[in-house]
Amino acid sequence: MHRNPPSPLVRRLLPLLLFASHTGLHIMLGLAGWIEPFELFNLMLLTVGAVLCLLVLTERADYFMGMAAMFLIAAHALIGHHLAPDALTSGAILVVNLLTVYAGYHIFEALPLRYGLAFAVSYALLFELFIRRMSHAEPLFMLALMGLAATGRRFRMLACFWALVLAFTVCQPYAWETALLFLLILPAVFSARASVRNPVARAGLLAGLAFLSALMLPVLVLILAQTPQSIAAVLEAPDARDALLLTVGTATLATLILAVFGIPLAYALSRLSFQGKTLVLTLMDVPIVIPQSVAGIALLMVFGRTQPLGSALLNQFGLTLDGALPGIVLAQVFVALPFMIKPALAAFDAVPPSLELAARHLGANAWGAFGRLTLPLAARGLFLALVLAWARAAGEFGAVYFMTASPAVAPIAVFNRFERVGLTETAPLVAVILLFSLVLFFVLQCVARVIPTLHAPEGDLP
Amino acid sequence: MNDILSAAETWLSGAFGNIKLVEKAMMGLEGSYVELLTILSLGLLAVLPAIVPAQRRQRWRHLNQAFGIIIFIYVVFTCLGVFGMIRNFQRGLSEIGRENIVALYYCSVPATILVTSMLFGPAFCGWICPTGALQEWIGLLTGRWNRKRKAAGYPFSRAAFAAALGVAAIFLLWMMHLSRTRMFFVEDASIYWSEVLVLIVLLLVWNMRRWDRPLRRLRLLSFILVAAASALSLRVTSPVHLGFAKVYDPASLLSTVMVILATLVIPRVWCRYLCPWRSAIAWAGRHSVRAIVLDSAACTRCGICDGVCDVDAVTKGVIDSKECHFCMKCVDACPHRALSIQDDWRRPCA
Amino acid sequence: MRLTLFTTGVLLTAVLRTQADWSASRGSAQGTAALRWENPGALEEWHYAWKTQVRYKPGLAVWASPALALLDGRPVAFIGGFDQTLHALDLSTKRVLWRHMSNAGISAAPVTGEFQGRCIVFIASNDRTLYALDARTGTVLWTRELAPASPSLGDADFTSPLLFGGRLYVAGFVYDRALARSQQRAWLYVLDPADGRLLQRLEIGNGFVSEPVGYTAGGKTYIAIAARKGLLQSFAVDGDTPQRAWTFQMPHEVLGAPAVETGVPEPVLVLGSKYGNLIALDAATGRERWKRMAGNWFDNSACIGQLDGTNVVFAGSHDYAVYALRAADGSLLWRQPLGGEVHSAPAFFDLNGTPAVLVAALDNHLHTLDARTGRVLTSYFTGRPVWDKINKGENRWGSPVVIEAGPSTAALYGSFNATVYLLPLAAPCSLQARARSVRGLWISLGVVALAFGLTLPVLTRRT
Amino acid sequence: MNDTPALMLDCMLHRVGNFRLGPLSLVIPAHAWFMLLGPSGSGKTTFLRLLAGVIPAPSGAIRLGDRDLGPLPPEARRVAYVSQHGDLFPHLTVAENIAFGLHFKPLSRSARADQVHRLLHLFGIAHLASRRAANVSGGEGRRVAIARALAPEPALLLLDEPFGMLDPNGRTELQDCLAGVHRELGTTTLHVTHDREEAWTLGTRCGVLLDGQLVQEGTVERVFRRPASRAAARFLGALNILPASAFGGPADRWGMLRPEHISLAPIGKPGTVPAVITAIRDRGNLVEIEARPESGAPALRLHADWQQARPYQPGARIALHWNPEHVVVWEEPCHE
Repeated sequence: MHRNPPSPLVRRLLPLLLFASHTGLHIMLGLAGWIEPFELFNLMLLTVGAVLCLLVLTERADYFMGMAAMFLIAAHALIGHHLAPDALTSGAILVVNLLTVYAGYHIFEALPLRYGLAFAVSYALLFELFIRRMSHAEPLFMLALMGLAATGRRFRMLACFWALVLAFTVCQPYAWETALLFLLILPAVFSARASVRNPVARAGLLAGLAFLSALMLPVLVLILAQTPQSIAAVLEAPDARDALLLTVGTATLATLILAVFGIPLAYALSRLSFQGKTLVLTLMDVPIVIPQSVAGIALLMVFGRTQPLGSALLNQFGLTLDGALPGIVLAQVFVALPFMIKPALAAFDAVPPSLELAARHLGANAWGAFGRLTLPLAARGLFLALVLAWARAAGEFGAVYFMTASPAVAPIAVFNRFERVGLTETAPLVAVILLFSLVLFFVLQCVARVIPTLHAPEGDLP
Repeated sequence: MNDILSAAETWLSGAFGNIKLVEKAMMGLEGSYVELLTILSLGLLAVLPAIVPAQRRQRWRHLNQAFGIIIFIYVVFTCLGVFGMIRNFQRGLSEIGRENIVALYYCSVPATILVTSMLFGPAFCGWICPTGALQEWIGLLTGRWNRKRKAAGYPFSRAAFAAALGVAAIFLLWMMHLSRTRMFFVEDASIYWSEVLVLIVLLLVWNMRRWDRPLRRLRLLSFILVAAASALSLRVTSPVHLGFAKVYDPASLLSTVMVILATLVIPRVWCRYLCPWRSAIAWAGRHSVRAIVLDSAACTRCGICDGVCDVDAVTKGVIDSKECHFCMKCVDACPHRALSIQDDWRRPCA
Repeated sequence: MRLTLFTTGVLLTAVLRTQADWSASRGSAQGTAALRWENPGALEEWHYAWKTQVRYKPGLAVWASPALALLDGRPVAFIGGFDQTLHALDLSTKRVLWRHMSNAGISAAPVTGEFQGRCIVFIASNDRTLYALDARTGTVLWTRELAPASPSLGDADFTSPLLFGGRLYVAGFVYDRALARSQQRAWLYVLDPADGRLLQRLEIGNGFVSEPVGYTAGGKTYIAIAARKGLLQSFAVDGDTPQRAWTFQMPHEVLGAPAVETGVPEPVLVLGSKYGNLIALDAATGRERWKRMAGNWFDNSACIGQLDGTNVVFAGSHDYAVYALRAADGSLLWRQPLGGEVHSAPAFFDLNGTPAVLVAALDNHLHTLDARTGRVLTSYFTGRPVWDKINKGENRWGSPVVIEAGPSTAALYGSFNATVYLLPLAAPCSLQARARSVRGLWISLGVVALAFGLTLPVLTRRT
Repeated sequence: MNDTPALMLDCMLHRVGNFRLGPLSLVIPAHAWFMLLGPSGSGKTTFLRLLAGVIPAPSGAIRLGDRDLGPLPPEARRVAYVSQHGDLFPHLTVAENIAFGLHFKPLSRSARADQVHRLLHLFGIAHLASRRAANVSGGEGRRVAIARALAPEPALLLLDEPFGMLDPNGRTELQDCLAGVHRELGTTTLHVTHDREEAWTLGTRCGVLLDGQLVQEGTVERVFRRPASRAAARFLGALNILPASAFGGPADRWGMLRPEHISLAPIGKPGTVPAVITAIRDRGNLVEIEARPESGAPALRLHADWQQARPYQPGARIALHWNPEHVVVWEEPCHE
C-alpha cells in the first residue's frame, strides 16, 4: 500500500477547496439557522481548520493526515451536532475519529491490505453496534474506537478487543463470564501450532472450544455471581453445613462399600471369562439407564419399612433404610455402582495378564501378584473410579429423595432451599457445592498425577 | 436482495437483543463534561511528548506533569487512586449497556491510559502520572546524594539504613495512633501497602543490588491483589489517592507520607516496586508503536544514560521496556544522539 | 358466620390501631426511624431482591429509605427504588403484599398515614406525580401530577411527603432546560389528603430541597424545609395558608432534612451542612443555639433520641465518624469512627433494653452502636454497592429503619446492591460481620509482613 | 550350585485342538544351556509354558531333580520364565524389578540388597538401577528381565527368544553377557529360539522341535553336523539337500553335504568331480559358489573364502572334492 503523491496542483488546490467549502457552508448554514455561526466551539473548529490548511500548504504536516483531519473537522462542525445528541459529544467523537484516522492511515500504509480491511470493517461494525443497534451509545462508541485504534495493527490484539466488546455488549448479562471464556479461547486458537498448516484442525479447535465454553458458562456464572460474604453466610447456616457434612459422610461411606465389593468384582470380570459375562456387564448399566426416580421407587419397593424385606431387616437387625441414613447410603451405592465398576474394569484390563504371570514365575502367589503388582498398576484408574463414584454418590438427588428426604443431603438441601426461598438465596449454597467439588477435583487430579501408571512419565526418557 | 437484507436484519435484531437494555440511550453527554474532558486532556497530554521540541523537552515534561496533577485533582478526581482505577474500570465495564454514561465515566481514565500507552509508548508514567510527579519532585531533594550512591553501585550505608529505620518507626507510631482513632477493615489496603513499602525500603537499603530486580516483580502481585479484591467487591483504598479523592482518609494520608519519605531514600520507589498500574502500562508499552531505539553504531557504551535514569531501566543504552517510563531523559542526555524515538507500525508484539 | 364477623371486627380494630406515628419521612420530627411493635412475633432474616423483567437487570437500583406501618398487627414496610416500583413487604411472613409501578425512579421514602379510617401510603415518584395508595391492597386512591409535563423538563426530584395537621405537604424540584440556572424553582405543595386536591403552592428556592418536617414549638405548628443551597425556612401552618416564620442561611450546601426535638417547651432544630458543622437553632425563632464542627461534611439528617431523660443528637459525618451531642448545649458525648463515610441518617431505638443507634456507612456495613458510649455492638455486611460515591446519585441516600420489638428487634435497609435486608439485631444473623479490633489490625499487619517474608524466596528463585 | 538338578521329561503330552505337543522325553543335564530350535508354530513357547506351569500337562511326567513339577503351581516350581517381551513391571525401578522375586523368599533386607547388587553388576546394568523400568531400552530391558528371573535363584531358567527384536550389535553384546552370566551362575537353562547362530554361540546342547515332535537332541555340533532328518536339516539351514546319488550315495535316499565340506581342487585331480560354476554370490565374510557337476547332477553349493574365489568367474570349470564320510544319508525314500 503505497499511495502515489498527488500532483502539485492538486496538492495546493485541495486544502484550499476544503477550507473554502468549510467556510462557505459555515456561513450559509449559519444564515439558514442550521448551526450557530458565532458559537465558540464552531469558531474554534473553523480556526483549527484554517491552521491545518496552512500547515498542509507549507508542507509542515503530512498531506494525507492533514487533509483527513480538515475533512473530519469540517464534517463534525457542520453536521456533527445534528447526528450526535449535542455539540460536545460531537466534538468528543471528532477527537476520537481523528485518532482512528491516524491509526487507520498508518495501518493501511505500513501493513498488508488485510489489516486495513479488518480495521475498516471493525469501524463499520462498531458504528452499527453502538450507534445504530444500541441507539446512540456515543460514550461506548468513543471508548471502543480508542480500543480499535490501539489494537488494530495486530490480529491477535484485535481479536481480544472484539472479544471484550462482544462480551460487554451482546453477551451483556454475562459480560464477565463470557469475557473470561473468550480470553481463554482466543490465546488458545492463536497460539495453536501444527507441524503442517492445518486450517481444519484450527477451525475444529475454535468450534470445540466455543462449544465447551457455552457448556461451562453456567458454572462460571454461578461462581462469579457470589460474593465471599454470601458464601461465608452459607457455610455458617446450620442446615447447609449439616447437609454438606452429611453428603460428604454418606458419599464416602457409599464409596467405601463400593470399593470393598466393586473392585474385586471388576478384577474378576477382567480376568475371568464365564457364561453370562455379557449379561453381568449389561446389568452393571442398569442404574445408568433407568431414571433416578424409578431407582428410588424400586429401592423403596424392596427396602421400604412396610415391604417384606424392609420389615424383615427392621425386625431382625433393627435396621431402617427408608427415611434414615442407611437409606441414603443404599441409594447412593445403587446409582454409583456403574461409575465404580466400569472404570475399575477398564483399569484392570489395562494391566496385561503377562505381567501377573511374570510375577507368578518370580515366586509370587496369586494374592501376592494382585497386591504387589496389579493393584499398584491399576491404582490410578481405580482412584479415578473412586472419585467418579464419590461424585456420583454425592450428587445423587432422585433416588436419595425417595429413600430419605430428611435428613437432607446437599442436592436435596439445594432443592428444598430453592422451593422455600427461591433462586437468589439458593445460588450461594450451590456455588459452595460447586466450588467444593471443583477444589476437590483439582486436588484429586494432583493426587492422581503422583500415582504411577503403565506409561512412562515424559521427562524421564533415557 | 432486499429479502436477504431484511432476513439479516431480523437475525441481527434477535442476536443483539440484549443491547436494548440501554435505558437512557438518547441522553447526551451534556452536563457530564467531566468524562470528555478526561479523554481529551489525557489524550492531549499523552500526545504532547511527541510534539514538544527536543531542546527543552525535560522542562516541557515537568510542565506536563504539573498539568497532569491539575487534571487529576480537578477533573477526574472521582475515578482516581491507583487502585481505584482498577476497581472503577471493572465497575465501568459492568455498567455497559445499562448506564453508558457511567460506563464512560469509570472507564475513560484507565482506557485512555492503556490506549495511549499502546500507541505512544508508556509516556503516562513519565509525563502525566501525578503520583510519579510527586515522587520525582520530592526525589529532587536528595537527588544528588542518590546519584552518587547509584554511581558507587549502591553501597550499604549506615546513614541510609538509619533513615529507613526512621521511616519504619514513623510508620509504627502512626499506626499506633490510627488504630486508636478509627475502625479498620480489610478494605483499608493502603496501610498494608505502606507496610510492605517500609519493608521493601529496609531490604533495599540493606542490599540494593541484590534485591532491586527481584522486588520489582511485586508490581504484578500488587496488580493481581487489587484486581482480585475488586472482583471480590472489596473497596480497597489506594495508598496515594489522598490529594485526589476529596475524602478525608487517614490511612491514605499515612501511605502518602510513607511514599514521600521512602522516595527520599530510593527514587521512584512506588513506581518501581508496588504500582499495580505500572505492570499494565508496561504490558501495553511493550506492544506500543512508539519506542526508544538505540543506534548501536553510534553508541559508545559510555553509560551516561544509566546515570540519568530514575528507575534503572537503561544499561549502556539498552532499554528495558518493562521498566521504561518514557521520560526521555536518556534520549536527551546522550552526547552521541544514539537514542531516538521511533514509530514502527509493524513492530511485532513482544 | 359469627366467627367471620368476629374476625372482621378484630381485624378492623387492628387496622384502626395502626401506628399513626409514621406520617413523616423518618417516623417523626425527631427522625428516630423506629417503630415499636407491641405484641411482637418472630421476625426472621430476609433478603428481598426483586428483578423486574422489563426495564432493569437486577442490580442498578438505589433504594430509598423504607417506611414502616403496623397493618393487622403485623409490621409492613413500604420501599421504592430506581426500579420505579413501590413494594409493600409483610415483614413477619416474608411476603410481598403488593407492588405498584410508577413511571420513573423513586428516590424518596414513602409515608404511611391514617386518614379517614384507612391506612394510606403516600409516595412521590420522580415522574412528578404524588400517589396515594391503600396500604393493605395497593389500590390507587388518587394521583396528582405536581408539575405539568413539558418537553423542556429534565430530571425531577420529589421528596418524601408529610402528613401533618390534616394536610399533605410535599416539596419538589424539576429542572427546566428552558430556564436559566438562576430561574429554576423548587416548590412546596400543600394538598388535601382526601382527594389530592392542590391547595397551595409555595416557592421555596431554586434547587433541590429536603423533605418538609413538621413540629410544634411554643404551642404553634411549623413546617421546616431546607434547600440544598443552604436556605433553611420555617413556615407556620396553623392558619389556612403557610406563613413563612423565619429563615436561616446555612454556611454551605445541605444534604439532609432538619430534625426537631419533640415534647419540650423550647425545642431545638438540628441540621448539618457540607461545611462540616452541625447547627442547632431555636425551632420557634430560628436563632442559633449552638454549632459544632465535624471532620467533614454531613451527608444526611441527624436524629434526636431521648437518652436517660436528656435529648441527644446523633449524626453521621463524611469523616467516617458518628457524633453524639447533647441537644441542650451541643457538648460532645462521644465520637465513634467507623470504616467508611457515614452516609445515612441514624436510627435511634431500644435494642432489647439498651438504647442503640443504627447507621449505614460506605464501608458496606450497617453498624449498631451503643447509644450511651458509642461502642460498636455489631456490624452487618449489607452487600456490595453498585452505585457508591458517584456525584450524580448523591443527593439523597437511603437510611435504615428499625422495628423495635424486644428480642426480635430488626433493622430494615434498602442496600445499594438492590436488596432489601431485614436483619434481626438482637438475634444471630447471617450477615453479621467479624469484629475488627485494634488487635486485629496489628495481627493483620503481622500477617502481611509474614506473607511478604514468604514471598521473597519466590521472588528470588527465578533470578 | 551343586544342588542344581537336571530336568527330566518323560512322555509329556499336550494337546490343543489339532495340535499335539509330544510325547516328549528329554533329559537336560544340570548346568547345561539347552537350545531348543524350531520354526514358528512348532510348539516351542507352549513347551516353555508347560514347564513353567502356566498350562498343566495332561500326561507324562516333568521332573526337576527329584521333584515332580506336574502338580505344582508356577510359583512353587523354582522355574524362572522370561517371555519374549520381558514383561518388566513399569511402575518399579530396575532395582525394584530385580528385587521383586526376592520378596517371596525368607531373606534379610541386606541379603536382598546384596543379591540385587550382584545381579546388577553381573549384567552390567548398575547405572540403570534407579531408572523406571518403563524407560529402559530394549537390550537393557532384556538384561533386566533375565536378571530379575535369576534373582530368586531358580533351578531352571526358561528363555523365550530373548534376542528377538534386538539389533545385531545388541544381540551380540547380550549373548556375550549371557554366556558370562551362565559361566558364573551355572543355572540350567532352556533357551528357545529359531536362530541358528545363537545355538552355536551359547548352547551346550541342542534340540530340534518340529510340529510338536522333538526330532533330534544332542550336542550342538552333532545336531548341526548330522541332522536327524531332512526336515531337521532344512530347518537348520543346511544347503545341498539332494538325492544322495549326487554325492555318490544310494540313489533312492536323500542325502546332505554341508558346503564347508566341499573344497576346490585342481582340475583333473583324481577323486574330484569336474563342474562348471553357475553362480558366485558374495556373502560378505565368505563367497558361496554354485557349481553344476558336469555329470549332470544337481548344482552343489560350496563356501570359499574371498581370496580363493577371486580367480573364478561363472562359467569357469573347476573340480570339487569332498570326503564321503561327511555325506549324511537319511533313510527317507527319494523318488526322482
